[in-house]
Amino acid sequence: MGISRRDFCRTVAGSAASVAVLSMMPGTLLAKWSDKAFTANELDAAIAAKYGSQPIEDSTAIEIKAPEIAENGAFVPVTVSTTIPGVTNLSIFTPANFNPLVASFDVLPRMKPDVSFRMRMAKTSNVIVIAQAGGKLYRATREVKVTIGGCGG
Amino acid sequence: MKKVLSLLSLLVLMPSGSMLLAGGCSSALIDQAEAARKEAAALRNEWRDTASLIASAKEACEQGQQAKADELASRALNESQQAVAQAQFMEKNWEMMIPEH
Amino acid sequence: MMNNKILRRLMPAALMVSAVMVARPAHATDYQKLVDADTQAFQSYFQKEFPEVKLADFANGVYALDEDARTQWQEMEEFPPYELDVEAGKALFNKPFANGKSLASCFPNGGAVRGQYPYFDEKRGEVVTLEMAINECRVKNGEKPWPWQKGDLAKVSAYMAYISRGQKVDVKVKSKAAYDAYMKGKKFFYAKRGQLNMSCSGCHMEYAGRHLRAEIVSPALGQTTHFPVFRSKWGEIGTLHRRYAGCNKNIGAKPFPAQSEEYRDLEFFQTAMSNGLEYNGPASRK
Amino acid sequence: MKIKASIQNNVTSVKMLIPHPMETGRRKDQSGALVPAHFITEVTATCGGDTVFHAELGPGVSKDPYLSFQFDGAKAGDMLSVSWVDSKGESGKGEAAIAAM
Repeated sequence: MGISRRDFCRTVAGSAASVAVLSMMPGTLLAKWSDKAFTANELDAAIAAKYGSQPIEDSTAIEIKAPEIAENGAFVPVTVSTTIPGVTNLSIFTPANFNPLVASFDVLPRMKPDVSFRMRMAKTSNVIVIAQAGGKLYRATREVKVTIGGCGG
Repeated sequence: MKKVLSLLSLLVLMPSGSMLLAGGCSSALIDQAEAARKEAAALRNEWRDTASLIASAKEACEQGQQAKADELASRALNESQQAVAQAQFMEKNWEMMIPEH
Repeated sequence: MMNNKILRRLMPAALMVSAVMVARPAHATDYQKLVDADTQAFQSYFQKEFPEVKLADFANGVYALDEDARTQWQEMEEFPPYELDVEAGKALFNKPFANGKSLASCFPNGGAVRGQYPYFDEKRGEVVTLEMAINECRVKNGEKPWPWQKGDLAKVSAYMAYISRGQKVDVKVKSKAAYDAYMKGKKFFYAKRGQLNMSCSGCHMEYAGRHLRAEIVSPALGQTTHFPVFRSKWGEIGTLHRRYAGCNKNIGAKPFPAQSEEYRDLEFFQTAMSNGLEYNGPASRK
Repeated sequence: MKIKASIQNNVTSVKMLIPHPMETGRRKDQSGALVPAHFITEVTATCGGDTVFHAELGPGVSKDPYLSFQFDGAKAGDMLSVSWVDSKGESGKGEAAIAAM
């Protein structure tokens, strides 16, 4: 279980580097953030803002790995992967959150459609993943129960 | 939060004499509850809400809500007495609480 | 309810207890032997309760007992959130004080000394914890002590635990004074307190591995090996005594201050009960 | 930030932890005032001149975001660069050499 410090990769996070990045960072990157989708309060509105209104097909080719009962809603580990060919985007939604869109991953040419992260869940709800491939949308759903922490330490 | 806590403890620590001067409030029940709370604290077994119950009782008393003050104070007194009894009982019997398989 | 429980246990326990109390050896008491016997009984309680769990795995807390929770925890441990705290703790450990010294100048072995704490300081006549030693080093060098429950102190403690991983828990009780502190901790652990009339042992021995509402209660064995912990509920790293205070509050008892004699004695006792396990902190918990 | 990148069977696995409060804008501080929203909006990773990862995040991502992904076509020793920007226009950057497994 012990992770040797030697395994940690060298990281550079100097302030000079940050400044350099800020000036290099094209304004378009900031503008590109899907603000309408992220600020939508309803699931359907968030999906429509992200992808436009079009039919969504349920798919078993999307796998959502998430706990049945989350230990804590502040840190719910989620892994999303798919075998749908030509997938270009994977987005994760949860309708019970104030803003249902949680994160959106572009699946770039060299990247595998397989990502993990930790998300917040306000309460027991579904985790909904939409995969975009060849202009079509696919969906998978998984329920995660959220309880409140107390005596588990 | 810290401010609230220190305010509470100030209220609790304030002797009833000065309360009399300050608010013209006196309650034997509150004094009794406070004495019992101190006894529990001396036995290192004060319960969580006793001090705040007493503080609320004093506040109600100051505002002339005698019935409410008495109700809160008797709850605090009851808690403190239970805490004292619990501590005394555990002092003698704690080793019997060791679970066996 | 209190009476029922006592009646159930009164007879055999009372006899055993008085036998121990009465049997005074002619030569000086071997306190370590008394403690070792307690440790053995304590650990065998858990091994009988959970025959499928390896002794060493109790250091992993509730995750030794529950598969679904373990999977989530392992996913957290893939890149545990406390790694940022360990990194910050390392910087703080080596950061010079105003006088040019640093925490590093107070601790041997580069700070990999988790296994030496807590210990009973015979001269001072009290239990010294790692967190206490860290703050005492600061004060000795003219710095202000850090708050006890979280923040910088917890981060340094996390760093020191991290570089000490694998050290064996080996609490020594060599004197009457040390044994007194140990017994105070033991009493604290088993005595019921608070509005709910609950004890550490009532939950973390008798209810370990079972559900308390939606929670699975962690076993007392190994609890002290993995602190400080990044608790999802806190959203940050915190110390063992912060957790003690939280537990006391939960059962309706007024918590003691972090590093109070009560909590240090409790840590001393509880850690002795995990003698032989390995230190594996810091850890992530829910 | 902390980045771990390792390669096995020509697939590079990247895991990162970015220290960031990820304030949702809906949390209240101790005085009851709303803490303004402040969260990472985009994370980009490049390797050998190619963008190999691009994610948009919202406030639903946990504090100190953890992200993990995999990509092809790198070799041990290659540098992986990660940069992020947040809702206040602040940014950060990190680098790691890809380690052989």
